[in-house]
Amino acid sequence: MDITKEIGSWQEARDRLRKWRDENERKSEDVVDLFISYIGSNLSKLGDEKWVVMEQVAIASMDMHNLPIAEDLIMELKERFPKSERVRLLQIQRLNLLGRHEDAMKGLDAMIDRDPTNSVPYKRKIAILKSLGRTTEAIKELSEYLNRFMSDQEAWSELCDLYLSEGEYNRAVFCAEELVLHTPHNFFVHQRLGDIRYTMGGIENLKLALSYYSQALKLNASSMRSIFGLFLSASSLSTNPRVPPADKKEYTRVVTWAVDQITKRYSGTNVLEDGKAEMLAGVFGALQIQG
Amino acid sequence: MADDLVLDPDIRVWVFVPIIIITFLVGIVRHYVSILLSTQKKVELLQVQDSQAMIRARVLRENGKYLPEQSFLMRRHFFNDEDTGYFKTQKRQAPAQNPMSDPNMVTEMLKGNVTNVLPMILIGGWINWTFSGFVCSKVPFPLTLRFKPMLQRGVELQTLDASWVSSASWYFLNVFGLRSIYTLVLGENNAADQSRVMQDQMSGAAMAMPQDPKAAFKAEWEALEVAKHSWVLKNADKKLIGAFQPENGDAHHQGKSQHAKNGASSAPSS
Amino acid sequence: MAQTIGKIGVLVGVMLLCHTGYSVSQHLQFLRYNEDEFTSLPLDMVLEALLGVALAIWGASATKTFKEIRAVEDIACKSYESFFNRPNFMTFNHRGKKLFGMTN
Amino acid sequence: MSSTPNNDSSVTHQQVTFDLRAFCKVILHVTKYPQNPVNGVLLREKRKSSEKDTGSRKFVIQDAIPVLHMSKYTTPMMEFALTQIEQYCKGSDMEVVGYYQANESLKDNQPDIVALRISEKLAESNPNLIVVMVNNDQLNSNLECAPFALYQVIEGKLRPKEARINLLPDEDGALSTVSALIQAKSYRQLIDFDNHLEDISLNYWVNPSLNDEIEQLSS
Repeated sequence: MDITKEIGSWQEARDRLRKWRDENERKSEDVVDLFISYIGSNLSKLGDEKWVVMEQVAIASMDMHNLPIAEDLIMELKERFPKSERVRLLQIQRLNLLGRHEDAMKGLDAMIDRDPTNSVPYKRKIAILKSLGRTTEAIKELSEYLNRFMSDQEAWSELCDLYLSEGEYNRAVFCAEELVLHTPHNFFVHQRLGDIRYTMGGIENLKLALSYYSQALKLNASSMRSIFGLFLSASSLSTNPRVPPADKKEYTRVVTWAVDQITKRYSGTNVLEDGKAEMLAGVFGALQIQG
Repeated sequence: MADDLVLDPDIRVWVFVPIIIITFLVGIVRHYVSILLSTQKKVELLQVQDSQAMIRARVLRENGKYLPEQSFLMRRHFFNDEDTGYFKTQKRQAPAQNPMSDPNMVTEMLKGNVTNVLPMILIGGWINWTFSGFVCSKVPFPLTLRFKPMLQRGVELQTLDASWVSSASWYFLNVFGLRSIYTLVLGENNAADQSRVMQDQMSGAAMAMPQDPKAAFKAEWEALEVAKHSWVLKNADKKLIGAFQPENGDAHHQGKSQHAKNGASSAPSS
Repeated sequence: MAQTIGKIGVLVGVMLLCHTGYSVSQHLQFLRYNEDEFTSLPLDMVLEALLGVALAIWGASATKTFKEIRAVEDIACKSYESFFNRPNFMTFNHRGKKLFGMTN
Repeated sequence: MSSTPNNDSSVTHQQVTFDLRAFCKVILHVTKYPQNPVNGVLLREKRKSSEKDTGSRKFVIQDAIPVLHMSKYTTPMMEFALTQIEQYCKGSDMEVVGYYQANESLKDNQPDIVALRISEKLAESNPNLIVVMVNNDQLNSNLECAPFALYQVIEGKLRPKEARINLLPDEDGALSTVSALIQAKSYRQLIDFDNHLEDISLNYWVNPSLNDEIEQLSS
């Protein structure tokens, strides 16, 4: 599982880093490990990609609280791009790391003054509020931010999580729906909306959850989370006394289908080999009775 | 029609090849000059806000079908309500009519001229002057007379076959033809530009600014007003089962043995 | 292995095409010297050109790995974590400080 | 050594003992996802009905099942995991006796609404459920004590529970083993329910390869 053993050369390491950059992975530990084992000594071979890699590693090493590496990299970037706002952001992140949140806030405010259309400093400010545990303030700021930058998906997603942590499900749903609007082909957003609707409970919400899980499954048939969600919402609908019997029949069909699918998935693997096949059956039984 | 014209090999060495080299090098210099001169386009916060609002309204129109009706109406209300709607309350000025009154615009135009038109005129004039009157190449296929003004600029000979190319025309052919070579040499805007990306900030803002926000808002308002909502996920679960049915046919039997065990558990609920 | 074969395919295909081009121009020249009318290309040249095109296309498609045309497939292989990763809202105030920290 | 008030119905355990395996899994889960909130459940072997015990019986936690590190605030995945775990316990004579959670933020070590909701649900079947909050602050790659704070569900609230935390086989042994595991990056082998969802062939309830590793290091 060790990433440095999995990868054999600096070219591979570079490709891996590039892939993670493109796919928006955090994986800070692996990034730092790769940097130490392969990239660090070969930085000059990266050509112009070098600077982006350095930024990536700087962030990852700050995430891993590996200050020496981060400081070296930021220093070098600073020398090369003395006026860059991106490097400025890195420096501010370093301040955060050192716990100098006030200074960081000031730096971000200055950046906003310089260019109010740059969305990043706003978001970083909100992140600082969040990390200090001032969630309500963060929510307020983020809503204000979203009044201006209405199609910032990252911010909608963040606001959704903040509302969830406050237990404000209706508002969280709103944010999750916003994500569905922006990327309807992404099954994650459907599944997440289904999760929230399921958590809220109640017949109407369960029905919606069922629909969104179905859509998620249609987009990606291999998503286990969606199929579990589909099963859970359908089975609690099918056992809900207030659901009319005709509908119940429909939901039971969905349940049967989901059970089939899940069983099929599990029988394709060998985790359940040693006498644990009943475990799954038991799971379905238990869930349906309680639902 | 036999070949009636033979070119001096010196024309190849001293006219044909130099023109290629000159145009190529000038192109590269121009590329770097334009990088030097380019400035980050300043955008106003309000513009960013407008463009993002437009995007959001558009996705609502296009993908609103994935939301339950209530949610759709709520959002439309946010944009379109007579009293409180976003498109109604946000008043925007119509843009300035005369672009010349905006000094930024003037410098932008000037820069465009300096990097594009000026070298064309200068180098073109110089080439015309230095290499005028040469016939320097021949295209390997016959052409009609209509091509004469295009390929034989600077050589006005009535009798010359249309497939001969004059030096001035050869220069223009190069200017336009070398573009793909530039992207090959200079890199499309990946490697060579990455350090530049680092230099400036990453702007999360969408760059497609509506030129005239007032008109754009009105258009979007209308589009949204007539947008019909139809909830496409209404029968998503049934469709899902239905859609999977054929493929699932044999799996169903396979799973039977296992299913039999949990059949007892799933059956009572029906 | 398939990659090398593909590359050879492209090479041979392109060479065939070049050769066809050359043959055609030779053929035309020949016609011109004999002052014959051009009617159609000889069959072998046409076949050679088609074969060259086919080889080059096959070879090019064998060397490259292709991206799924449906955006969904692209997302399906992304991890759940990456969907929830929001770099601009990242905070460092987490356990990593204590566990891996080199700052304290 | 005082016991919590209102405990006449529930049995107090003055000592909570973590077996090496349980302890290691909790710490490694927390280490594997330093940026995320994580949670999971704690197990012990079912006591035979014959040895009807009293409150003085040692409370030994034998194993832990790591569950989530993503989407902590929505319930469906947790619900499914808990049911699956319940079935696993039935099959292998174990019972769920505890719940552990570590919050995202370093300073925030209080149980939150999620901890309450899940532990309330678990307490339905086991009123003596203990809730372990991992103290992010006390974590270290070289642990000096078990970084846990114990809570108990009392009247719909999570109240701190005063009890000594014991580690097996002995305090130093357990701490040094877990530190060695962290240094050897063994946490990469740990599988939780979220990993299981990505690839259902991974076994999160037993974690066989991690168990082997723990075995190797401790012997």
